[in-house]
Amino acid sequence: MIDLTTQIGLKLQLKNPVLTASGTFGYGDELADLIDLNRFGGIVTKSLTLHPRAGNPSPRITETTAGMINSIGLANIGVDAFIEQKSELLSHLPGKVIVNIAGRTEDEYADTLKKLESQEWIAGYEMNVSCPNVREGGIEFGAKPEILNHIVGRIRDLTNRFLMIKLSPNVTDIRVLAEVCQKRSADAVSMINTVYGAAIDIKTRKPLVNTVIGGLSGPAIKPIAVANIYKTHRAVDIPIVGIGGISCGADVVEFLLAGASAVELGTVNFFNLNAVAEILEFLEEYCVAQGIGVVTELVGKVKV
Amino acid sequence: MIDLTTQIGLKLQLKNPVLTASGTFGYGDELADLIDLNRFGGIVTKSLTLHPRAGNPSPRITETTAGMINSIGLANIGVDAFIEQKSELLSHLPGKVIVNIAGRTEDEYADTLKKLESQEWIAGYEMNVSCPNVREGGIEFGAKPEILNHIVGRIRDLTNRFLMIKLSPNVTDIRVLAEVCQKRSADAVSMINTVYGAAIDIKTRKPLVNTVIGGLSGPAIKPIAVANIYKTHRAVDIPIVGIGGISCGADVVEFLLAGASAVELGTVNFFNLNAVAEILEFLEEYCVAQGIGVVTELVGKVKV
Amino acid sequence: MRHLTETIILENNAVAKNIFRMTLKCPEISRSAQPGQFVNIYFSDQIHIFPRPFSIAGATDEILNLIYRVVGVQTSQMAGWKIGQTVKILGPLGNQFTVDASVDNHVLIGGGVGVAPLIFLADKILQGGIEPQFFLGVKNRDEMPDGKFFRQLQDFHASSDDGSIGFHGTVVDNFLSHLPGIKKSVAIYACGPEKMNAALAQLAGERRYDCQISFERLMACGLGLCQGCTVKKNSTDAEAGYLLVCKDGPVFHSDRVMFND
Amino acid sequence: MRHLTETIILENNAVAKNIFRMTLKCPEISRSAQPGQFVNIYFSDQIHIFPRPFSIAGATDEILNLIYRVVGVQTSQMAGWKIGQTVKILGPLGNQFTVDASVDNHVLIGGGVGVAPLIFLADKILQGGIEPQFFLGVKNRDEMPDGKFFRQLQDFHASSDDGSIGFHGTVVDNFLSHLPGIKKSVAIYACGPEKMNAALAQLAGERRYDCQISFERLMACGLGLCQGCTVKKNSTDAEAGYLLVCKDGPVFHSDRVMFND
Ligand SMILES: Cc1cc2nc3c(=O)[nH]c(=O)nc-3n(C[C@H](O)[C@H](O)[C@H](O)COP(=O)(O)OP(=O)(O)OC[C@H]3O[C@@H](n4cnc5c(N)ncnc54)[C@H](O)[C@@H]3O)c2cc1C
Ligand SMILES: Cc1cc2nc3c(=O)[nH]c(=O)nc-3n(C[C@H](O)[C@H](O)[C@H](O)COP(=O)(O)OP(=O)(O)OC[C@H]3O[C@@H](n4cnc5c(N)ncnc54)[C@H](O)[C@@H]3O)c2cc1C
Ligand SMILES: Cc1cc2nc3c(=O)[nH]c(=O)nc-3n(C[C@H](O)[C@H](O)[C@H](O)COP(=O)(O)O)c2cc1C
Ligand SMILES: Cc1cc2nc3c(=O)[nH]c(=O)nc-3n(C[C@H](O)[C@H](O)[C@H](O)COP(=O)(O)O)c2cc1C
Ligand code: FES
Ligand code: FES
Repeated sequence: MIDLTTQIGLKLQLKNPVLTASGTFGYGDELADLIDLNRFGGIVTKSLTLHPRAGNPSPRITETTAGMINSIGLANIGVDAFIEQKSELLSHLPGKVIVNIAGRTEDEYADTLKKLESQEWIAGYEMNVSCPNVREGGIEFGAKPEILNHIVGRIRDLTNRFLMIKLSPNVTDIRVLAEVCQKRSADAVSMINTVYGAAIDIKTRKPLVNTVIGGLSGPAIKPIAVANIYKTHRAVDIPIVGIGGISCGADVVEFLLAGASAVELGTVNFFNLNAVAEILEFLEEYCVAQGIGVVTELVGKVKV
Repeated sequence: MIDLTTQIGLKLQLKNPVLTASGTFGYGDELADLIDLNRFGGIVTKSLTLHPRAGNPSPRITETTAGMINSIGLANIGVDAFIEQKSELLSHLPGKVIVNIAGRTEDEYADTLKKLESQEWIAGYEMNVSCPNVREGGIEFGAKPEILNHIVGRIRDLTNRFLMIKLSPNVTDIRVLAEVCQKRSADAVSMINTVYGAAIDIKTRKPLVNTVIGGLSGPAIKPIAVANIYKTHRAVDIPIVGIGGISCGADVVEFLLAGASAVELGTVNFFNLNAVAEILEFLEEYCVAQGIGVVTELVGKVKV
Repeated sequence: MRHLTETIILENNAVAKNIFRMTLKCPEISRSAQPGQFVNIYFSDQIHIFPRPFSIAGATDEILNLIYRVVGVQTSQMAGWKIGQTVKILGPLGNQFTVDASVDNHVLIGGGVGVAPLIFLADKILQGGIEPQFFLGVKNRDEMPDGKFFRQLQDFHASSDDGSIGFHGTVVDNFLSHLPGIKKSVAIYACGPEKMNAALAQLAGERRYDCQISFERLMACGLGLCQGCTVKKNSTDAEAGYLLVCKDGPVFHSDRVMFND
Repeated sequence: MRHLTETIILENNAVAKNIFRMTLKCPEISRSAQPGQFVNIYFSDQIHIFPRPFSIAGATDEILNLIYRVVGVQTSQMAGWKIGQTVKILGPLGNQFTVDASVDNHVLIGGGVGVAPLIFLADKILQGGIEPQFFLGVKNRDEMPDGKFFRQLQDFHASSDDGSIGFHGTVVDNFLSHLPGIKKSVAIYACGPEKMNAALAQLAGERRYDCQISFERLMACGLGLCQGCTVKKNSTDAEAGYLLVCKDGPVFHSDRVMFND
């Protein structure tokens, strides 16, 4: 038996390094009848905001070569409804639940977090400062070091729980932003959020997502994720949770070798509901074949 | 008959909007026996530097999902050998020849350009300030507005020919850099160069390109190119030459609608030598079907 | 109860020009399937990553029928699938048509391949001892599915845009032309192109018919995970919000949603 | 003259475990092909975009032979291709082995599927009235191609890593064991795994044999466009530069290049 236990910083221990990615798994309750949620090391919820958000008009998604573009616009039920409706199921999962928060203003992030602090079952937070398809908030908090510095500091002061900042690849140097998170005592960074992408229907000449530019995800962006993780792993000491284009166990190993301590599964949830089971099986086999007893031994072990 | 003539700024007229992308078509002479070079509106050469460059060690390329990563490191024969060996063939092409230049220092760009100025058959230059896989030079000139401002100004003063600056998508806001090019009287910008990407062999744990991080190209990055072109087209008045992931005629139309005045074919040259012929045929058919007589009517005509 | 299973193809034949019927052996899904619900078909294809949704066109004990039109990459692939091959499918997904037995006239209105869920619904209504009225509009004769699908229907009315089969005109016009003969209460069940749906919704609004429409949207997941398949709620409130076609639908009462949002 | 053409498969059979021979009708390429040259096979696949290079294992008038091992996605696909199917190929590409008739002993040394170009070369040498010496090493008996390929060779020596067929040991050891019997001048023509190539290069260096080795590199274009398929020039100069396997090679004299760069 391979030990898949994964420690992310001091505050978060997972039974395995595979989490769900925000916005691709609902609030974690959507598939309870179809797949065994307990397989996941943890569930990351859809981004929550202080008030419910309707999100963007149609069309919100389009398929691209080996990927998709989305422009959901952070549609969500709001933090109150989340606590009211989802606590029951989520608090009983053996895996950890990470709540992803977003907001239009710093205050909104703070107020959302304060409400969540009342819920003991929440293992930690992922702060989305990198959503590419909302007018206000979204990536504007995550692209400028000064702004990021301020908001992370403020949120850090409000909670002792695990706090992870989700970064965007749509910047000149993601390391600078990861360093800010480290300096402000974030427990981890997660990366990457979606990449700016657009597609146009040549028959109608209309953009295929309502905001023209949306977020590209799926297998197509995997090399971009690996590059960002590798770079950041050499620049900061806090752990990295890797996201972007993972579709199988080999991809997860690649992310760990590049420097991720754990991973999140996003778009793959749409096209392969068995992904988590297949990935865990592959991890076991790979570790056995490579003579490794503890999966964390792989982290950052690319040979350069 | 559809009119495919394309004017890029004041100084460059092409018989059609399809060029080759630098580094994916040799110096233009490699395929003279296999495909009719005259089909292209123009040929953009491999990046030339003042002195020959050996380039990076193996491995230099790897295949990724719907794309590839390269880390060639600007291997090239140098500007003198280029003039000596390639003038004969290239000066006789009916399509225009754009020479792509690169360098480690501003002086190197300038000196390379000065040598090329002696060659009357050269229609213009593409300045590569966005190569992701060289230590010095490369993207460092293209990521910071101040630095770009200086080098474009300097090169602009050295030539009256068509001058186009090739920009990187690996920046927080490509528009800022395009605006600099416009201010410095560049005739056009071309985008995108490759996207930072990495891949690791999970068996050997070695990176699949020598520099670990290389440049991602091919169909996978097409939505990233379209997003950058769309954004930039709304921000500047100088024309944009679109590059990134084009594999067929429909892709070219998508680029034109997003705001590109012409396009360059890159990675597709590796897997479909008939691409240019197929694209020109598609453009004709599309224009006929849409009742358009002049291809330039499509530029920027996405309906938002 | 939803199931993700590997099913076996029992039949896969053209039933009209570019329209195929696929019969699958899949008891897990067929036994609980209801008219209006759909299934996801999964492909082993990393280029086109979304599963494709198809309405259930019939479910009898172990067997599930789909009727699909070849429109793009995956449906072209499907048309080439052979008997005995396995297919990965998930279902039944989404909500269903609800039939109020106290209504006098049950009118099923289909446009093109929108006929699929209505064939299943007609079966169910017939089983309940009620004779539905069925209007089907197609572009032309070539696109009219094999008559055997409608054999049990007493009250079947075809139309075509070019008049090559049945009534010459849209399916809505055909329905309108029959309206004078239709007495008492009417419930409409429809599935077809957006334009047809919008026209029916307006008609139903004016005449206060109960009208249920099955929607289509591009879907990434079909499961309520991605929030991609929205239809706008009908409301004067600009911030009204959206419903998900895959989860809240695909069947909506026409007065609850907006058309051409 | 290089040609890009659609060819037709005449045969495509297993000749050993996981090793297949494909016979293509393609006069444009076969008529000018020389031993050492290769062809690109193109796939209609947007996921794995590179064409795949294969040595020409034989060319007679209209017919081209390839011998390939199934190692990954595209070769697995190829193994399933049927007679009569068309294949898009480009060739002949690259340089060739050069045979100096004044040399006394022509020694062909192949490792595994590296046998492919050497079979073609052996044909040519035989045609020139010279009897080559042929050493072929495989992992085990299962991977030894059908004996018919070597029937015309008088001087054929098999070896296997596990001793299940022929000499027990590497192909280089097998060659070494024959060296005492080999008199006068020697020219080596080799194709196999990097390790074998490196060992031969060293041997050839020590004994001053002329040694030509066919290289493999991952290729994006096969045409000298991408500069991806480099092998380092053998030089004390650190900045020595690279050669392209697809254009300057695939055949290099062993003293001109570095191994394990
Ligand atoms: C709930 C639901 C039930 C459906 N039931 C049926 C059915 O019973 N029979 C049937 O033939 N079709 C049905 N469809 C539509 C079917 O899903 C699409 O035709 C199919 O996904 C197209 O796949 P493709 O790869 O062949 O086409 P693509 O190559 O992906 O696209 C071809 C064209 O079809 C459009 N398209 C693609 N996917 C969808 C989609 N999900 N909804 C609407 N348009 C789409 C594209 O925009 C494009 O214009 C249903 C759709 C939904 C949402
Ligand atoms: C000039 C030349 C001639 C060749 N001749 C033959 C031949 O006659 N018979 C034969 O069986 N093979 C030959 N090869 C190797 C052949 O090209 C690869 O085995 C093939 O491309 C693998 O494709 P795949 O999609 O099945 O494997 P993939 O799924 O792409 O990869 C499987 C494994 O093969 C390796 N590989 C992939 N492509 C190459 C490559 N171009 N060179 C080396 N390793 C590669 C990968 O790194 C990976 O480890 C030749 C290669 C070159 C460069
Ligand atoms: C439909 C969709 C919705 C998403 N919503 C969110 C979100 O609400 N919050 C967030 O932080 N990331 C969101 N993301 C980004 C993903 O969590 C993930 O970072 C990204 O998709 C890259 O991973 P992938 O390629 O595995 O999907 C969303 C992605 C998709 C595809
Ligand atoms: C192998 C390779 C070599 C390249 N070399 C250069 C180069 O020398 N100079 C340059 O400006 N761009 C270079 N590029 C970038 C391409 O010109 C192009 O911008 C990029 O590949 C995106 O387009 P594509 O997806 O169509 O390939 C290179 C790309 C590849 C794949
Ligand atoms: S298709 Fe994903 S929520 Fe409906
Ligand atoms: S494979 Fe492209 S240069 Fe050799």
